[in-house]
Amino acid sequence: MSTQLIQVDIVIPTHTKYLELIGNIGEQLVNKLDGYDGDKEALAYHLNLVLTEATANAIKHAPDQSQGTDTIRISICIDDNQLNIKVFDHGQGFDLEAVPLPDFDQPKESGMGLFLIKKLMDSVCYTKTPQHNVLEICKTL
Amino acid sequence: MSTQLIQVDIVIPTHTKYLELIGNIGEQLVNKLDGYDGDKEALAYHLNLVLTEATANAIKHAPDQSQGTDTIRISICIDDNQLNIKVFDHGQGFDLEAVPLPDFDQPKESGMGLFLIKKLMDSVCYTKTPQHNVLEICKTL
Amino acid sequence: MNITIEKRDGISLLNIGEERIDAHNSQQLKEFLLQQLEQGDKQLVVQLEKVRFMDSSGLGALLVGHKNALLKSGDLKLANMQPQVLSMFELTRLNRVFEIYANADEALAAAQ
Amino acid sequence: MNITIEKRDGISLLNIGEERIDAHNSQQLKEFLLQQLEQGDKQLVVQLEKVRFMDSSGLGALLVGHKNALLKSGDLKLANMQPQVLSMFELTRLNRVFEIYANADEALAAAQ
Ligand SMILES: Nc1ncnc2c1ncn2[C@@H]1O[C@H](COP(=O)(O)OP(=O)(O)O)[C@@H](O)[C@H]1O
Ligand SMILES: Nc1ncnc2c1ncn2[C@@H]1O[C@H](COP(=O)(O)OP(=O)(O)O)[C@@H](O)[C@H]1O
Repeated sequence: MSTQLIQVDIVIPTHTKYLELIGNIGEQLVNKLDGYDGDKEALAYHLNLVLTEATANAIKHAPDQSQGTDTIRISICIDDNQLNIKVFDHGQGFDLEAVPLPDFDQPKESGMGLFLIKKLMDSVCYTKTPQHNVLEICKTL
Repeated sequence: MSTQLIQVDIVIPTHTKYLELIGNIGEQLVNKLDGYDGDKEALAYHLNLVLTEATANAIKHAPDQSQGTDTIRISICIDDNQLNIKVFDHGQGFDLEAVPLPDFDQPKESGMGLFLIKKLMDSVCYTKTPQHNVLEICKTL
Repeated sequence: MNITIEKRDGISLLNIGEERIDAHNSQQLKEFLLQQLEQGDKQLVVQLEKVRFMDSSGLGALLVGHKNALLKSGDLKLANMQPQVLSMFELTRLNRVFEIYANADEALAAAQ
Repeated sequence: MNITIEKRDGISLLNIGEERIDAHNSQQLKEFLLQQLEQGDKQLVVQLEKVRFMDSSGLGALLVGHKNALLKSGDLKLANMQPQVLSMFELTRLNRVFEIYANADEALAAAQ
């Protein structure tokens, strides 16, 4: 059997109204994964969530709150046993290692996004280059 | 107001099960077009249809019926007033100008796809290069 | 392909239970129609209420069914079409080929 | 944001009519809850049956409402949650913060 490679690359303006589009595309990709043995509905939700959280962060931290002029690129790649997501932003970037866990005893309004991404996926890393920053997320299917 | 550029690039194996994914993405893109004055539901259907027809042709005419090993790339670009679709195939190609209109008095099972694409969009052209063939479809919004 | 059949007054009412007919499943639709006609069900009413999307291969499948029904001195009518799907029949002028009814009752009344 | 309110026994039953709560509309949800509490509606039951998807900002909006209700000696309970949405509360352990009920009746009974 050949590998079923699906790749989706999306460029959107930095506006939250596109989160639904991005999340839905992730969900529909999962629905086409005939080979997946696990809970497909859960995986669809998780991919929707991870894409939504990562893209929302990229939009929130876009340079000078330039809603509409800057763009975010989201790249999703699925083959038979690997899910790879890259979210490119042009903001000032941040140190992923320095982001603390949420305080579960005194929960706060924000700060749960990256925790959920890490919890639901296998690996997350953030890289800064002169051109852009990339949040890269992987999961073995 | 800045231009709202949305770009989606999809690579799929040459299999018809992905037509729904491609068509749905087109439909959802249209749902995010806040600036569009026309009948959004009709445009969503038309983009779904055009993507489905063009992608189905690319799959049908993929080299040596290699379902699953070859890939099709679909590229959709929308800005405030222009919709641009490119469908790349690696088949033997064809002469778009030589494709006849359907015979409306003696309709046949096939041969209506390109007619519908031309009817619903503003321009269609097909280009062969050594790397790939491209069906390019444009519509002013 | 999800299709249910109900018989009324010697006419078969087919209900297509798919939201989408495209090149991925249109061959199944065609084969289903041909098999039905082959079995002697020559009066068909195809109800399309659930079908939200149909591409040219779906139109083609219905057309083959229609032609085959005529060859067998039968008939294939359409009913309960969604407006956007109907517009595909209009663009391809297949609305002049098929008898299209608002609902199954009207299609049945016309068949008597 | 589509939210309807029904009052029963001095308790406000809010019904969220959105399929999706994410960073695009969670601020509206938060402001709606805060406004409701501000107006003196201190006992809230938020029904989430329609909500198929909620991200961390949606959880955050409900949490702010909950905290604010407690500050005002009120309460914010949740009801009718979809399983996948509930799993977000479990992952973030917010199921230990909120009272979560199968339906509005059980939430109301618990509030008496
Ligand atoms: N793309 C990004 N650019 C800059 N900072 C980011 C980015 N993504 C996350 N962060 C930083 O990480 C922190 C934690 O992010 P997250 O867990 O998603 O929670 P929230 O966005 O709700 O604060 C953010 O507050 C922000 O400081
Ligand atoms: N991507 C393609 N590669 C090669 N030939 C094509 C391609 N797309 C269309 N054609 C040719 O154009 C004809 C008309 O296409 P179309 O109108 O879509 O109808 P159908 O696919 O039902 O025959 C096809 O029969 C085929 O010969």
